[in-house]
Amino acid sequence: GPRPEPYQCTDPIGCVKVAPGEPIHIAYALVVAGPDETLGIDSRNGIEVAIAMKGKLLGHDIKLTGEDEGCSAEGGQAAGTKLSADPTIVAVIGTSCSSAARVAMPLFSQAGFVVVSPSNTAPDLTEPGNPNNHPGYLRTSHNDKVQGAAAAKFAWETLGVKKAATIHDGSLYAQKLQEVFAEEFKKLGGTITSQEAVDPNATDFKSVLTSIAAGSPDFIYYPIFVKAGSLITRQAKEVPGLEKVYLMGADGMFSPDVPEGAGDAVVGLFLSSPDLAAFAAEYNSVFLPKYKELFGTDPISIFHAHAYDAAMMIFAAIEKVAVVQPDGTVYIPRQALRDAMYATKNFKGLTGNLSCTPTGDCADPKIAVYEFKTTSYPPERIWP
Amino acid sequence: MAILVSKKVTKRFGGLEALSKIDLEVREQSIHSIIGPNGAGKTTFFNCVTGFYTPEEGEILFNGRNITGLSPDRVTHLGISRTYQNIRLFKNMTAVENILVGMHPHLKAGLIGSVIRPSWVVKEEREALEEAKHLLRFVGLQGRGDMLAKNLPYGEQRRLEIARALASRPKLLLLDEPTAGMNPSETQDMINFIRRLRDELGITILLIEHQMRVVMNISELITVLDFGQKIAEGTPLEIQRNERVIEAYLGRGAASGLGQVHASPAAR
Amino acid sequence: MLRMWRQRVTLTDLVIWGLGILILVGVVWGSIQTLRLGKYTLAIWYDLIITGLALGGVYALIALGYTLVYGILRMINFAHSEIFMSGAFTATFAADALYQAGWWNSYPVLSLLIVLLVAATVSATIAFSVERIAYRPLRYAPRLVPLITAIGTSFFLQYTFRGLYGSGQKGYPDMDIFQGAIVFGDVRILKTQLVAIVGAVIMMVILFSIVQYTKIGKAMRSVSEDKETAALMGIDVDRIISTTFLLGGISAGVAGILFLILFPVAHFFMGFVPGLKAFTSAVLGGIGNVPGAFLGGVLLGLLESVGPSLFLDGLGIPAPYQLKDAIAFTILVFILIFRPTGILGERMAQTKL
Amino acid sequence: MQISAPSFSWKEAVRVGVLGGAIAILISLVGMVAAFGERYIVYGWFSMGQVLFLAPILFMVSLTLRREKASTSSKTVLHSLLAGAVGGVMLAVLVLLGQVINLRAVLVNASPRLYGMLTFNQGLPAGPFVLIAVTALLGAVAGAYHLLPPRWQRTLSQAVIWLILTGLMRDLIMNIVVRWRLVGELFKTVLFASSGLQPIGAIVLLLLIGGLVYWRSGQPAGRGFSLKNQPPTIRWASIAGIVLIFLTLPQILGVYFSEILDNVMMYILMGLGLNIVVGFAGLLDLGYVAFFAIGAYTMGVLTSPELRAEPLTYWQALPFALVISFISGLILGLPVLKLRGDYLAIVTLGFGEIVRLLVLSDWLRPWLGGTQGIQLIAQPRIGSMVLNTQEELYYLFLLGVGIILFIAIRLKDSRLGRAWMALREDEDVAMAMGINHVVVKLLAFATGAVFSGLAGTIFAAKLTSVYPHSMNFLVSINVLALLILGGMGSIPGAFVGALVLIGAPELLREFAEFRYLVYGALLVTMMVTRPEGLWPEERRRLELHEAEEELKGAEPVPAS
Amino acid sequence: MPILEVDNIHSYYGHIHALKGISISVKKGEIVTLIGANGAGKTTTLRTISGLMKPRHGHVRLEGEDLAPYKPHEIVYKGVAMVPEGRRIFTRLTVMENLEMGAYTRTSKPEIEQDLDRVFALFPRLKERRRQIAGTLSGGEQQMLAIGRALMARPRILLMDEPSMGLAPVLVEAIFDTIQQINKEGTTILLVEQNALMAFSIAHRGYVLQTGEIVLQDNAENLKKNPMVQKAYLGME
Ligand SMILES: Nc1ncnc2c1ncn2[C@@H]1O[C@H](COP(=O)(O)OP(=O)(O)OP(=O)(O)O)[C@@H](O)[C@H]1O
Ligand SMILES: Nc1ncnc2c1ncn2[C@@H]1O[C@H](COP(=O)(O)OP(=O)(O)OP(=O)(O)O)[C@@H](O)[C@H]1O
Ligand SMILES: [Mg+2]
Ligand SMILES: [Mg+2]
Repeated sequence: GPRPEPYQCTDPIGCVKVAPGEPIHIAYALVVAGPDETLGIDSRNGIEVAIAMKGKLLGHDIKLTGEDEGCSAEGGQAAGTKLSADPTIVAVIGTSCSSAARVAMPLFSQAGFVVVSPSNTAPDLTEPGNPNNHPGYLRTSHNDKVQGAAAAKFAWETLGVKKAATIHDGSLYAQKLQEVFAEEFKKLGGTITSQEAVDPNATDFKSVLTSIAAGSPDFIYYPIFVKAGSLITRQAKEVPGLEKVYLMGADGMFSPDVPEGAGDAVVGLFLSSPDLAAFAAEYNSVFLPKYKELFGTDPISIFHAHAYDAAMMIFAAIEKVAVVQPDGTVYIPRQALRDAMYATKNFKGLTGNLSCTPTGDCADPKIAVYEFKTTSYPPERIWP
Repeated sequence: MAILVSKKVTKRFGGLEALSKIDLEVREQSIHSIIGPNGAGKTTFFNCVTGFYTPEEGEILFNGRNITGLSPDRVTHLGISRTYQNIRLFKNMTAVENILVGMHPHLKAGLIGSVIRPSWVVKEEREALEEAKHLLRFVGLQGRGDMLAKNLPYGEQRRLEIARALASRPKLLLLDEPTAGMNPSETQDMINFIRRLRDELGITILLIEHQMRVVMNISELITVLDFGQKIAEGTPLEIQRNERVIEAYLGRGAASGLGQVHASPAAR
Repeated sequence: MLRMWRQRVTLTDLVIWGLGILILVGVVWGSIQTLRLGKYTLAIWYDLIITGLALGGVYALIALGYTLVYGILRMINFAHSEIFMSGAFTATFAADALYQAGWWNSYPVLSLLIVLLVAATVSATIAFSVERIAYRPLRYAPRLVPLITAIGTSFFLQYTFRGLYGSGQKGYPDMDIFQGAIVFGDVRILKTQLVAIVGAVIMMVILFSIVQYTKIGKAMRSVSEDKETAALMGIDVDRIISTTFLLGGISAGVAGILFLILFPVAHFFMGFVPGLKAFTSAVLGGIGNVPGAFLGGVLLGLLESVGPSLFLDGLGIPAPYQLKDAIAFTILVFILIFRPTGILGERMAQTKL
Repeated sequence: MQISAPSFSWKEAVRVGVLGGAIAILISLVGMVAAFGERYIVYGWFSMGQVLFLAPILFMVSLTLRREKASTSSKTVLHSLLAGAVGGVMLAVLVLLGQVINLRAVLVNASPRLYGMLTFNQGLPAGPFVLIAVTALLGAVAGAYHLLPPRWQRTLSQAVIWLILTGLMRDLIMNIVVRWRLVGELFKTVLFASSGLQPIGAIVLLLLIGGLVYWRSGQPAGRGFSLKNQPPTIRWASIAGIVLIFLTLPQILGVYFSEILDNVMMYILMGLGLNIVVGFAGLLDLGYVAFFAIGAYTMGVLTSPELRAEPLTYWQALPFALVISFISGLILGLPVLKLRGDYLAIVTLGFGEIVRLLVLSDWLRPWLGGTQGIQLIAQPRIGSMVLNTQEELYYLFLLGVGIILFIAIRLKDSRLGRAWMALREDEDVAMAMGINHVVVKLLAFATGAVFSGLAGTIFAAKLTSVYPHSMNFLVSINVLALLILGGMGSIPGAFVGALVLIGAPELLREFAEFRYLVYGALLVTMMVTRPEGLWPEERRRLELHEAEEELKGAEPVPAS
Repeated sequence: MPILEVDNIHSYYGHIHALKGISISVKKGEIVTLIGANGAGKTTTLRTISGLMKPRHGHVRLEGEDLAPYKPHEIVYKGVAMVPEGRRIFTRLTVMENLEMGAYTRTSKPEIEQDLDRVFALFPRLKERRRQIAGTLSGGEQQMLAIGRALMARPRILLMDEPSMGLAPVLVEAIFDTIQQINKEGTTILLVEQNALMAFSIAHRGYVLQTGEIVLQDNAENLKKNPMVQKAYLGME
């Protein structure tokens, strides 16, 4: 037959060529080892679910490799250096932690990758003009500003509380969220009785809660992660003076492990999270069973759905921009892929209706608040 | 002239008075022995002199200077050096290194000097090494210098300990049972050796010993302690005849046996 | 007398004492400020103290394991925290099974015994094997070498359990008999807390009696000092050491259960922080000393619980509980300055010369 | 008296099989087998996952065989076959058990995927039998292998080990060779598949390495090459060669390996420092990360425009950082002067935690950045060039290591070094030798602190940011572990230890979440097999040989 | 048949060949002494007998039974006790507990009590200091404790490594009296001594060790008269 015209790559930052029989290579840079590993492993599981559900992409297998980023700057650098040396990688899902992203992103960006983070929340990463904002970076997780403000609004308007206390765990995520919350809450006219911090690996929070109780707040906001979050939820009920106080976390605690760890005390706990209303059905009926089938457990942390969405967004964008040759060879122009990613509109994800801003914030800006009415997961959506 | 004077030194451990009001004078260039039953407080006295223990009462003068309560390193700097009843060498260092550590007080290189190693440090190190080898030869350990101290046989460890003590160029050397675990012939060597220390190096020696052939042979003066008290003091002959000492310490047999040793040709 | 004192006291002593006094002044000043502010009512102080005691009880229990092993091998068994974790983690599965079967609240005592048995067996077995594989071959190696194998073992155990059970957390079912609180006037103590404190005391007394008064205990102390000579007495050194590890393992298992009663979640990393704290407690009390471990644990628990509120709050330091470990360690330094071998440590540092 | 080695009996075979099977089950249930199911060694043929569950059985069998004395050949093969089969049966039981009860409720990795892996995807009735057959066969092979002459044994084992390593390290090797176009293409098309080796490549490799080993083992045993025995020209040439290699290393290896090298060197820096504190002076320091943090944070505070209106440059800030590290060494040293052994360990550990907690705290956030860390830290400039890539920073590390190495070597054989060692051996006696333990100990702490602080400054510059999370306990543990692994008190040991403990795990990044598991197991294995360390400290010979001549004439009981 | 037979043993410390073919035999009821210079290998011999070191070649037999398969603590159960060189008492235990440890292999309470009385009769000083932590005893007191502790095992054969080291002359006499007394009561004794004169005065037979080899063996009387022994070990010229 007639020989096909060899594809000429005109993309300013190059193309990835995937020969027939070769897989399309996606990488992850998540924290998958060490004390913070549940965060990253859960996200990676989310990606694997996406790959399993997708099957083949443009007739090619999808290959997932990756690196531990250790939830630290140095880990980010190691992972960034290693991955950016591999030209077959099309896109990276990661990082788990903002500190790693700040160091790894310049390397990824330089290598021409598309990077989608399921869990970075630090505002600077997508702030236009900020030195930490790099081309190719997107995220399906929330910018802290959105969620913290929403929580403040909910507390002030819906619950009508006047005095609030916050707790963070020393992570960038929690520290920023509670800071935004506190600012917003004060702006609305509320009082912050105390802003405490705890060690995420500690188990006894009764003393800190007792000390918080001394300021007699009506509301405690602790946008932290599952382990400490569930223990705080539980122990707050045991501290005199806090029995009636409203408790609220953020999407960092949106996990079945929270009722597992908190027991009956979880009833009444509020969580802010992206509005799952439209998609929760699919999450429960399709995603969770697949997850359980593949990994034998329920999700162990919270950003699996974000990672799933990140992967699916990438697949969709690849399908959109890839040039498929008659022999099955696929060319993926890198800049075009980036553009396609940034142009994502109304993508139906598990975490909402995703549309990306030009600087890469793709999360659904609608925040909802959920409440555990019983000890069963997931909680009920009650606001707005 | 007395090089070491102790005035009413008292040391207590809980209820036990290990030393009570000990008065002692060690004459310069003499060999002075302390004997006494086990637990009499001899080692405790050494520990008080060298600064390991601070006596509750009394004072200790060295060359007229009050050294009561000085820390051990300062006492050493003043010129007192010692050996231990249970050998305490730096086990994982070689023999030469043990001696070099002993020279610590009169070497000068500090942190900067050690790193930059100017010519005076190089010279100092070279001379120290020479002196160490000399000391090894002096105690009969030539050729053993690069062995780890812990691998030396017992007797050689004893001698190495003395060499290490000598390395600090002491004016007063305290020997705590230097011949323990030696057979009579080795003991004889040690006797000669101690004499040489005094005669050739001019070091004053304060000695704790249980072997009477050593004590009676070389001491100019003997102090006897019992239950922390000084019960007698005098020349070897006086002590041998002292009823109280015989009773508490020498025992009848040994006292008579002593004559035998004296009569032996080894004694001078 | 005065002159003697002057000769003995060096510049460094002065600096160290100065440091001690500085810490003391900081602590006292902070406390005064806090108390003057009056933010905390008496009831709150009681609460903090009780919380501290319960937490301290758990620390103390884990610390006992450290101290036992230290006492005999003069080594810090870094893997002990993982032995604690293994018992606790396994217990959650047993407890869950019992809960599913409906026994948990209908036969609470029996269930508790079963869970205790499971936890103690698992942790004792692991403790025993760890000694056999990672420590015994190194019995005559330099002191720091087994420390490193202990660290290696610790990683290995952590990640083995992670691999086996997954890295999520596992809840431990509440038991009805431990629900609720006992109130004496202003003092309110949760039953779970009471169980932790009493459990720790009982365990401490048992272990202390074993070490101090039984033949095995004396053999343990002999072995600790001089293995060769102990063997010359007819003591089977290997067996005594294994026994010690078994005891340590059992106490870790019990600690695991008490821990779960207080903080009912288990995960593979749960051993690390309590382990570190317990190790600190053991040292604080005088490592190698059983009552010392207990005292150290309780003191540390109290410091962590009461310290930040008492010392820092009044000084206007934000988020004082973030610094609770810093306080604990500062006080530790303070105590060790004046008692270099811990509160109840042997004053035998003066070895015979 | 010889204790006869237990001969390999039926009972022993079963015991070995059970043990091997148990290890294989553990590895399977921990999740490694399934996770590496797609990591091919030889593409389409066998994967790392299979190696992981077959190797323990094979290993146990051959380990026992090696200890065995006399036995007839057929019996050996038969016994090892049995041992292998027993191991296989244990795994098969696991598979079958998994069909009957839901093991997964407790053991998350008992997945259908694992069962598939274990049964070579042969489905249920056949699978377990295939498994047992394979393990039995492997056992028999191990037995037969044992009967081979040593030369063939070596050939076979080395070829297989290298095959597995090459297959496993595919990505790393490609990472280096892609930059040499031709070789890269060749490797990519002939040797490697998209995962692991091409079957043809594997056969070629097997023959190549096998042949090489076979040929080498036929050569007369070459004497070890020692620099000391060479004439000066060769000696200098070799040293120059080594220096040259060190200088060009980043160019040869590329950016990723430079990153690894940078990390290794950073740990060497800290290792040399801690070696002074722990190795020389015997002061067990578990909070060594504190000084690293102090160095890094001083650099951050002084050079980041986030915290200062007029930030300093790297070189301007460096002396401050070092001086502050030195002072903090003294500050830690003072209160712990009287403490010994493990009391010291816990206080230093506490010091490390205090420093971490302080930099993390909200209290000091206005000055130290708190959780958010410090960013935009200056990188060193030389002239107009900014050292900012991993390759360039390598030279900064190299310079640092060079200087520190010189200092460490000089200190070791000095008056101060001896004083440290004396203190380590016996503190009371050292004092009685006139050593001022206060000064000497403080110097040890402070010198160690400076080395670590230096490492911290380069670390900060390398990342241009510091976070409290980087300053955790694990760093201290790592440094201590590398020292002891290398050989306590030994300077070359610090290099070897860092290479093995920091470098090798970087290469094992493949193992991702199993990294710590493997790390822990290796740490135990290495220490148990070589407790003195990989490169133990050697005592310098000072008296030299002249004296040994004298000794020959000396009496066994030398009299003075 | 000798109760204890050491048959051509070779022992090593790493590469150091410390014993080069030592053979000793001790008959029931004897006191046999081992003398030799520092480093001759006396201690090594005793350590090899008690199982603390395993010989690379040769055998140690107790009443004909080879001790090779036994661990040190099992050898104690067979009736071999040792007073180790340098005392090696348990410094953190009390005097009383040290003595109890000596009787670790024994079960009969009254017998232990009886032996305790015997030890206290022998060393009244120990009785005074029953409750004291052993580490704070003086050197000599520690030596008494070490001997007392070994006696508490009521051994059939007692190995003593320089029991008179560091003791006051009165005590040395007493110790040697005690040794004889113990022996008369039926305990066989293998005694390593530096105080050769004293040793010969109570021993039946003796061996002379030099750099890991036996160079002389004879009955005590003859050894005492041997010129070589006189010169090297008795300090006579
Ligand atoms: N650190 C201490 N704590 C308590 N008691 C002690 C201490 N050191 C020594 N003693 C006691 O003080 C007394 C004197 O002991 P010292 O060691 O000085 O005796 P000595 O004369 O050297 O005896 P020996 O000749 O046996 O060595 C002894 O009874 C001993 O038990
Ligand atoms: N732990 C050891 N390591 C290496 N060599 C040793 C060790 N112990 C003893 N030796 C060597 O073995 C030889 C015999 O030593 P041993 O202790 O048996 O002598 P000894 O006759 O008991 O001497 P002493 O009278 O000094 O006690 C000596 O050369 C000694 O250096
Ligand atoms: Mg004494
Ligand atoms: Mg000896």
